[in-house]
Amino acid sequence: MKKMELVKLIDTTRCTACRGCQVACKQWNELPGLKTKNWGSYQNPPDLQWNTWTLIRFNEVADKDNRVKWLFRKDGCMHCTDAACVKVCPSGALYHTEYGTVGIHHERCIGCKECMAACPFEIPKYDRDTDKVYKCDLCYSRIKDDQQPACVKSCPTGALSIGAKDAMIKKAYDRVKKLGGDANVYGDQFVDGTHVIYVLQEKPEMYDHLPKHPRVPFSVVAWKDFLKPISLLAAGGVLAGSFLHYIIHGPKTPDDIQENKTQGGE
Amino acid sequence: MKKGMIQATDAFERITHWLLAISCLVLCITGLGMMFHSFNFVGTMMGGLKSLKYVHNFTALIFIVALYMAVRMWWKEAGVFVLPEDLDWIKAAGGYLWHVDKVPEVGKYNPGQKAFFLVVALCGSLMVVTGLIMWAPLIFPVWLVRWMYPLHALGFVAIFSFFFVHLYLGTIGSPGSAPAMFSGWVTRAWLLKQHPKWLKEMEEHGTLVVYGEEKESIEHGH
Amino acid sequence: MEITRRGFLSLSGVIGSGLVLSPLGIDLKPMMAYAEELNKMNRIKAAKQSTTVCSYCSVGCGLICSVDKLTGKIINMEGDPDHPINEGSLCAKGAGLFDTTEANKHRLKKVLYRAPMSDKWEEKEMDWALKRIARLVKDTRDKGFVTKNAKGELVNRCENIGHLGSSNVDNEECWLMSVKARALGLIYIDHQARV
Amino acid sequence: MTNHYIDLKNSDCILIMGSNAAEHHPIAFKWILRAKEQNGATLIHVDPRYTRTSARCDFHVPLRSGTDIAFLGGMINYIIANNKWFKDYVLNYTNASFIVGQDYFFKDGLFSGYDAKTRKYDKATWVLEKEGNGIPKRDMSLQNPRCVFQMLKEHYSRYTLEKVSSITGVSKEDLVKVYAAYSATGVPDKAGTECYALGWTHHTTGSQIIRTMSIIQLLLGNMGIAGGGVNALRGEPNVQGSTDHAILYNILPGYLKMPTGSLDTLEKYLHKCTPESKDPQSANYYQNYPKFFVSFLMSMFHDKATKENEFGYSWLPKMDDGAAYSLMHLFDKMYEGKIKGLFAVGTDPAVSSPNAGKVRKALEKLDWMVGENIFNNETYAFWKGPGVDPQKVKTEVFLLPASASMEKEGSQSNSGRWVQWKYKAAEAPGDAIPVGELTIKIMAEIKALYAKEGGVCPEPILNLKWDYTDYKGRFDSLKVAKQINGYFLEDTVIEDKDKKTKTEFKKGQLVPTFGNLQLDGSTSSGNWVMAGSFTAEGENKMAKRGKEDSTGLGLYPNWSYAWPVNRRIIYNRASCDVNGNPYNPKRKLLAWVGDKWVGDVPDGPWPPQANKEKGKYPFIMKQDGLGALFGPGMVEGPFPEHYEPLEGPLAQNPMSSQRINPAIKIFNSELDKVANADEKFPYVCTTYSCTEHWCSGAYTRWQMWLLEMQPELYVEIGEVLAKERGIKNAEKVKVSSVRGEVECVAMVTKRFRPFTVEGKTVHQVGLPFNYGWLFPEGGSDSTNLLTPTVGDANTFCPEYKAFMVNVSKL
Repeated sequence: MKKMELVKLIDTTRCTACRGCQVACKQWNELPGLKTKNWGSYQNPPDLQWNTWTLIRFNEVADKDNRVKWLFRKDGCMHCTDAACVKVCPSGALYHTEYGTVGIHHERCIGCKECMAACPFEIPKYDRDTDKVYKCDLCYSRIKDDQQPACVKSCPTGALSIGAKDAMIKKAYDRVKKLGGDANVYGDQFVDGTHVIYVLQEKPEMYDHLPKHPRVPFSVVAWKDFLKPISLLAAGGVLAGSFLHYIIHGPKTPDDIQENKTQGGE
Repeated sequence: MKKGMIQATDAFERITHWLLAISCLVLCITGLGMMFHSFNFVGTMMGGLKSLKYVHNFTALIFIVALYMAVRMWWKEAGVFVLPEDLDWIKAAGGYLWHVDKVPEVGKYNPGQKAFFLVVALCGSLMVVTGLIMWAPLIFPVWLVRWMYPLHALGFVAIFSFFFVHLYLGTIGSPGSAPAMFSGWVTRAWLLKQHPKWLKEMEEHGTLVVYGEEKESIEHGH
Repeated sequence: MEITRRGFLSLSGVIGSGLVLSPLGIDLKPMMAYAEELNKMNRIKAAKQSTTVCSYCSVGCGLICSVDKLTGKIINMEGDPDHPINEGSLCAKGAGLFDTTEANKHRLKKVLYRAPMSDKWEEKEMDWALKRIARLVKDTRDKGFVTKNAKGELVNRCENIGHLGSSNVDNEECWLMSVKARALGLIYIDHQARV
Repeated sequence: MTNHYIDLKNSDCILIMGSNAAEHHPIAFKWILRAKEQNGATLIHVDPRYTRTSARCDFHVPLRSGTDIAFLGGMINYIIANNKWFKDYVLNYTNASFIVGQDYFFKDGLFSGYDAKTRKYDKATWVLEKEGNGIPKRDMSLQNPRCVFQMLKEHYSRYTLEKVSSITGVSKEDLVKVYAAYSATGVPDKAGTECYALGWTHHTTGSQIIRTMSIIQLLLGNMGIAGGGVNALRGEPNVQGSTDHAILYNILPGYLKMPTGSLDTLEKYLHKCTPESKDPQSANYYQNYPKFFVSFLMSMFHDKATKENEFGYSWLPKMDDGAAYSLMHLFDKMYEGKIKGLFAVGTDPAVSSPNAGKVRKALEKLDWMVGENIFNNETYAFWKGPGVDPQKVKTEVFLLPASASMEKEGSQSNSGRWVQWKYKAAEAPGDAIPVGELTIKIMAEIKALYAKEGGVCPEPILNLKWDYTDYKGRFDSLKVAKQINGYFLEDTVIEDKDKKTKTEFKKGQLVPTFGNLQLDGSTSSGNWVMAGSFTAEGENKMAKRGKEDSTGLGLYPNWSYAWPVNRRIIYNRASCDVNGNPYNPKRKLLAWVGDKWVGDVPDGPWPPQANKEKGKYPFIMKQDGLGALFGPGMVEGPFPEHYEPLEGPLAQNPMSSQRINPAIKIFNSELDKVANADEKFPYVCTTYSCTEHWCSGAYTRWQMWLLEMQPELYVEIGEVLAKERGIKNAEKVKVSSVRGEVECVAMVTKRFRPFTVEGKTVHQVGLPFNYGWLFPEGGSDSTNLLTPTVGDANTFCPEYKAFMVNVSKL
């Protein structure tokens, strides 16, 4: 049954980096906190981890007037429509849900880490102990029950919201229009549209770890869309060729044994 | 065993061959199980795709050893083309595809076999390198890792194709060949047909081992 | 319940593989369905819900606790969407309030006692501790009680016992402590209102 | 808070100063941002450091720690000089027109009546003149040079832009930007509000900073209105309640004053504490003080309290006149070896108290300590702390396991005075029981001992009413809540002469409002401000969950209970003009319609003050009924004045020759060292919490989700200073003050920048105070090893926010 496509909007201009979402995600998904150290930043863990599916990134930048700006960005799975991870996943652990989001059947994951290399946003993270890869599934168990994802529910300031795709994209563009300046919408223009979109306060290149032009890697396209069918063709060709050879040309059978004997007797 | 059979391979060669062959086959099958969702059932038979992954990865270790043994053993014999006779053979396609009055005489390995060996050696190495990187992708840069997957697949396509041709020609496509890798003993007739030059060489060097005859010459050969 | 991955994976772990090669043709569907049936959402739906108020800052956000009816343990806490102040939202500390429940392995569960000059805690029974505390309070108070101050004014106070805390207990508890301290005659009374 | 959290959305300009609202009250910030979105409100953050709050405000203005009064004094000057004040409001609702007594003066940083020896003021001259009939003298033209308005104007005319800029390190342009934006709310249809927190209270001048802001709010007509007020965003879940219930040395529950030695009889005490006003238009609600006090004594001693024994007044402990017994005094005495026993309930002073090194030494001198908590902390485990040899510490320590918040039933009061009931979700683990139950059981054991053995002054202990358990012997919070609300102890008839009604109450019924409390011991109330939290029939209003919002202002009158009498915005009658018409018709908090008030629960039923006969002034808790621009309540003067912090970068106060607050207590133990303008400690330091931790971190450091985000102590250093000191980001550094040192991680940031103060460059650094040695390992120790033992002169809130340090590479 095809359900409504959902989009989560992250409005960075409303985010206070309280990190309620980061903890709510762990609380709901029962992910542990791990030992970290202060590495000179509020951002911790320093990157997404198998136990951290959503992370607030902190960026200190100075504008042209040398005024400081502190940018906050909630990082996590973008839930691409043309999702490289789903493309490459050998086991079908990563899949598109009926909401257009990218779900993950952890029990099916074999820990091959292929999705990690494929993802243009470097989202999936591997855990050695369970030999599996983890990432946000946009709280599939919650949205299925008409509940907001844990992060969206926890967000105090309305920086996170979720709803029907068209409505959310419109909301994002309306907001950007109101904000003016460098504000922009990020996410709907590539990989056939992500199911997580941003309203960014600044140009994308001002944010750490945010690709300016994300796309499914060429290697993935080359393999999955090109090499895979070719390989089938090649395999089929070889089989067919061999068969044809057998029936047309026939096997290469040794000549009469007597002849050999003569030779052997030399 | 019939008297007069000729020893084509020794036990070490056969073990190496089969180690390589079986590991390669297992890798192909398990690889397929991961490459195509429609082949995922292969994993189910092994208790889940994860087991399949482990089978694939650890079979690869056997494959690496076998490949190393094979390359070391066969490189001199099968890894070097001898001109011009090999070229002649290739021009005639070894008599496999169209009628050739006189197929150029070949030694222990014909250029087809040499080509197959080279494909196995090179693609095998490619598979080993790409596979190992895929096994531990987190210690390599992402751009590199990303290309390992298509290369691994490409290598698979090549090996798979040659593997099948090899299988065909080693069995029904060329009757009498199979025993060379099972018992190691072949008929003189097969040898004359397939590898006349080698036969001659062995006879000249006195390294020919014939079932039921004295084997004195073997020692000399070494 | 301890917050570990084990808890998280204990259901899917049944299905997970490992190296054990199983016989041909396991049908995974029934087990998947089992895991699905017991997902957190369904456990919460079957749980008893009660409201509480966050125990960090003074905004007073509402939360809903879900309590497993069989074990009596809290299995989930999240914002109360009906609450007019937080409207279901929570900050990092509030969202993590679940980690102050029994799920946190650092919670104190037994009376700990440290004897004079000792270098370690010992576990004690509550009744013993309460009796011992009462004895110490009485002896100290009787020794340090000041009926009249230097000016000769009647002050009826106990100057050698202090009472600190707390702004993190309920009103009813605050009142009891406040009244208890006054009945004992304490004057060194303070709590986090200043700090 | 005079207002409440949701009400922040009704503001047109929000000044966040002394608070980091986005980090410490993230849900409050929800409503702050809503003001911006709904009303186009301007959000201003004035703070020494750029924080997550600054990131979301329209502008951030950094100022040097400890210079808030200078900054705000400049705003008062700006408002008056530029005629931005709200005349109708100032004239009618403040004491601007009152005449200041002839003997009052201010000179070179000192007010009249100062005694340098005791560091105290005699307030005798800080008075307002009265007519012969006892009614205050007024000059409604505000021209009299001795009227409050003119005195105020004169006092703050010294706070020129140049002066303020030089003291605070804020550029003149930035000062004007803030002053102009904020004073634009001095019109009837605009509301400006201020949010503060520990950033203001943690100064030796903390109370006066708040008063300066109150003066601004009165001048702009922002008190008592929706979207206005001076709002303390308090830091603990029930710090409002714990203050209401007076776990403090200086008050009794309901802000009743703690008796002192000189007030040896109940009569003397009540006379001293009950204010009097001759002005018929002043409600002077505290004239009812005696009823509240006697009802409190009745709740303590019940039938043991009689008229004959002054309701047990003599059993209450008395303070010495003029003495204080705060946390700092307690540890000072403990360090002297005079305190033998300590109850430390849900608190961690070994981390959270100023000059923690002294606190830890003091703890070693205890005979015993009783801790009650849900987690262990550095105070309970002080005997095995860094540098302590357990074999030399005699202290007997009991650590009793307590129930967490969701494991017990009871109420909690938020900063907006909403008293919310919460339910018990699960049993506490192991032997843990609620703090209330521990309190009941310990006291019951003590009572039993005194009953059996007798002892010194046993009466208050034996006579204390103490039956707050249920039939299973467990803590019954409802029983306590009802006792706090209060009962009729006899059959009573309440007569309302205005309405000509008579209501009968039976003995044992709950008191439905504090208006019903009696002087003769016929009612009890554990805390008069909470009288009315139940109906007479026993309905618990604190548990109400109604979502009606008839005003549309987010008052939610049917959600929980707000003291007093469910009033959501205090002094709300000031939101209307003297005829009872709302100043801002768009935000109708209250209106006089016909013969009654409609909207929020008004501050009393009386008509608006234009009705000279029955009308009353809006500030009913004030003796004179009006907002106090001239306020003799504070110990250091009726007008706030800028003084430097105890430890600062300047050798002199640019405003006067009084460098520090003349009225603060100076502690003199050998561990109370001070290093002002000392080149060995050249950097201004401030301390604070972080979003991810709470207070001393004694709860949050045990929680891996939170610890993972902020795992260890750090010091924030600006890039300029870091370069000067050769410190790289994430390097380990040592921060030291004259009192102690801590090791931590350097966080080199663009968010800290040097100030130019009195012509010289002053660097400021900052550290969170959420860490201690016990857990996590390697998380470093308490920042309070650095801070001085000194506090606000009125409240003894320690000065955590401004002191001097050095930072060096390890």
